[in-house]
Amino acid sequence: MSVLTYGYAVWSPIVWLVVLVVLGLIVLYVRSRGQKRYKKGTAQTDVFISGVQVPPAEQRHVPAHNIYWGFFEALQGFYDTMMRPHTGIINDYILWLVAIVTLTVVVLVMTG
Amino acid sequence: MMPYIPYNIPFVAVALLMGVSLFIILFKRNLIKIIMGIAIMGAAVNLFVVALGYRAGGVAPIYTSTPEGAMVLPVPQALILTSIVIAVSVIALMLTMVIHTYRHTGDIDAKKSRLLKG
Amino acid sequence: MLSKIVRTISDQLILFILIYGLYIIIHGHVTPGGGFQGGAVIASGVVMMIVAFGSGEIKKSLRERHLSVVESSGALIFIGMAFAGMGTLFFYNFLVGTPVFGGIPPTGPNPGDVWTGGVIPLMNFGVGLKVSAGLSAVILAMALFSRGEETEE
Amino acid sequence: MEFLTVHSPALVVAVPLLAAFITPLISRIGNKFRDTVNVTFLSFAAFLMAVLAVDIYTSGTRIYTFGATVPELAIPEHYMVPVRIIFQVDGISIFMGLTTTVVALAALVYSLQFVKDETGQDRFYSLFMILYVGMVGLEFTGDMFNMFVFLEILSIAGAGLASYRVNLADAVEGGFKYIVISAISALLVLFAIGILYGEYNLLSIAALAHNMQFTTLDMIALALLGIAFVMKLAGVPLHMWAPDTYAVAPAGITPMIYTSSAASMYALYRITFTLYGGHFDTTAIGWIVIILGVLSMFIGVMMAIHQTDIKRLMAYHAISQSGYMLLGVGVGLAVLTDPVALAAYGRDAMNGGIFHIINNALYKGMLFLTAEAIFFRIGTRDLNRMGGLGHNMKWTTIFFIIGALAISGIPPFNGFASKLLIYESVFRFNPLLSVIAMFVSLVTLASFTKVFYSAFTGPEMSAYKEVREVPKSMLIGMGVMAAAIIFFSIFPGLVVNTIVAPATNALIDQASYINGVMGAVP
Repeated sequence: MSVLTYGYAVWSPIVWLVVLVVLGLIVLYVRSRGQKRYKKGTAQTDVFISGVQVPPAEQRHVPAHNIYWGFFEALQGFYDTMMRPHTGIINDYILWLVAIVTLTVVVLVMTG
Repeated sequence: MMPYIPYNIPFVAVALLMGVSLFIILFKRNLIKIIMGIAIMGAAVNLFVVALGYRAGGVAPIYTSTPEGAMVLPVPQALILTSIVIAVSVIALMLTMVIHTYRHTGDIDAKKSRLLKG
Repeated sequence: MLSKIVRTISDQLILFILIYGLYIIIHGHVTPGGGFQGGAVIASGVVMMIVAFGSGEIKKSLRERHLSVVESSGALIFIGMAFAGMGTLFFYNFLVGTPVFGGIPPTGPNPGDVWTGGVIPLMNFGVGLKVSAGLSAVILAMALFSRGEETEE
Repeated sequence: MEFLTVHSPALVVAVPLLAAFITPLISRIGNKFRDTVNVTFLSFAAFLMAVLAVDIYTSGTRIYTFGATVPELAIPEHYMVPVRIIFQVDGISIFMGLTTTVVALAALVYSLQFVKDETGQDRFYSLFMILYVGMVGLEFTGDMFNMFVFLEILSIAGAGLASYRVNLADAVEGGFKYIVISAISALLVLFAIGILYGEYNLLSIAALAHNMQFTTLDMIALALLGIAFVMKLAGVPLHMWAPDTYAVAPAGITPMIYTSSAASMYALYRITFTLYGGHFDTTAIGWIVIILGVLSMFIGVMMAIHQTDIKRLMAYHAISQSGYMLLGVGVGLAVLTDPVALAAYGRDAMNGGIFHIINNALYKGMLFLTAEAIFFRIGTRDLNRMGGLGHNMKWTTIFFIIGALAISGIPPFNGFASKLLIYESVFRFNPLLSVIAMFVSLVTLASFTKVFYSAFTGPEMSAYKEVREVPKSMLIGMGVMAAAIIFFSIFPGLVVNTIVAPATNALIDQASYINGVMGAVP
């Protein structure tokens, strides 16, 4: 019931979950063999940024527009091009519709 | 084929109306004018379907006082009646929204009153 | 509010408009017309009253909540007729052949027999109620909107 | 029971319609009573849908002719063609109907608390029911003109609901854009119906498919119909209305409008497979669908990762996921005339695409609900101003994680199962398409990580100290969808064999659809 069979292979979530649980147990076992010197609430767990004064926890949260900053910086040109058609003006939406309908009519009449 | 020319006049009108409505919808930024464009486009489509049902020399499809002769097709007329009813409600809804837009932004220009983009 | 002449004439004319609208609704199954057209005629009468007297005056006598109730009852009549045919099939014309609206409209030149058509006249009546109340409510709401008032809930 | 089975196709549409009409009357008695009645009616419709589904999966396509003496009497005596209004419900129709019903139930339960303090609640519930009727009608109908009518019904109800919160300026704008594009695409559909009617004097889909000549005019009608439905389902480059509308619609309505886009996708498949299938080389239209799908996937996800408005971000993901469905079914369409390729990978690609419709309706719907739960509590959709909400909204966080993992195609969730089918079968068709699909999945995961990080994790913000978990009925609405997602994740084989494979067969097997109506005609 849970096995999905298709042309070339099978996908079984149950087997996948069993494997996941076994792997998790192995990881937990390895972790339990580690050293036990870690103590909560001491200087061991404090944030350390090369001696700079660390801001309080609330200001450390990175707002959404800074996430993946480098990715957007690298793709600046792509996003500039992408933003140009997304004007938010209803007339432009209809212009796209008319253009695509015309294109499709031409393609289908040529090939059909 | 001279005799057939008059029967094509409705279709010429359909093309003209369609062109006018597309011009309005594509190039006029006033929201009320866009609604007018949609109404004209609806009229064009309605005229197209009704004109398809016309039979040369046909009479109105009313059974109670019909003279002899071919009737025009009643089905397209019934369809278009439904389409007109729908068009009424769509246009009423759009006008209400334009009133609200005007209240909120003080403008009914599609470019100046937009808040959502990108 | 327009001049006294317009108001008086509108007052007289509204009766004829209502009767004409009802005529179109009731004869919907034998002549051109029907629920929507008749309802639109009645709503146009309401438009005339709004133009003549102003929406503030009309609002006192024509409540939107009442219109909403009438609209719903019209829709209920329509779908109720459809449900009533369920003995055979949904939308089955179960009245044909019975003494109530039982006949089939005769063809050929004749004045038109209203007592025919099965459930169709009743459905036309439901649609007429719904359209007249619905369109009146839309127009009234828009008239009040453009004066800057909100409609009551 | 026998009575219900016979009449279920009509009752599924009629019962919610009845609820829509009595809502303004019974709301006098009390809001609580009205809510109960609405939930009862929709539950009854869901029960009828289940009865109908069981009947169809055991005994095949159902035909319901309105106003006839027996349901199967599609063609009256002394006639050669069907003239009455027909509901023709086959595998794909009932599949879409089940999807719609699950989403509608969850959305209605969720909305009970959400609209509690708003004005005009009667209209909300009436329009909600009418929207449901429009979708189910579009999925069940057997003739072209009613397809147009139901399309308009769902557009009007959807637009009215999208701008339900008229006190917000952007809500009105989103609703206006939706109604304008809906009106214009519906007029294109009507124009195409006019062309087909003028040519063949027919409206029934089966009869039209039976007589189709594939002339130039037919090709123009196909282009108009296809692109109009692509506009309604928000395929790139006709997608720009979707973020505007999805972002501003109230909670509960966004999943419904998204599902109505899926209904438009059903209409596109119905047109291309059933109406124009058969003896026509569908490679060109198949490639058009594939190209639209790939564009939707790629541009949708690239725009999504850029957004900072949580609902706009999810709306762009909705566009991107629609691309997967178009891609999967488009591959099936492109190889429809090639039996070898169809058996080798076309069927699997279509299974994947169709399975993705229901998966996506579930997890995308649930993600929209979680986004709106956040909006309900903190009053903003701006991701920049969120943070640390996981501290107080634990259930919402859990539901969000389930949805985000499912949409990103992380095993063992159901999104992975359907995407796996698409990847592997599309790879056989054209490896490049499969690589693009996998890349899109990766970016999806990245952008949901962004949402999860900026909204739920992090220290507790001082502004949101008082934020509480959303009310119970909203949690139930999300919970229904989460339960369905987990069920679909654990039993993908059951789902694909029971409901997806019949849907694929129904699309491919055009002859049996035609015979269902035209069987009596020599």
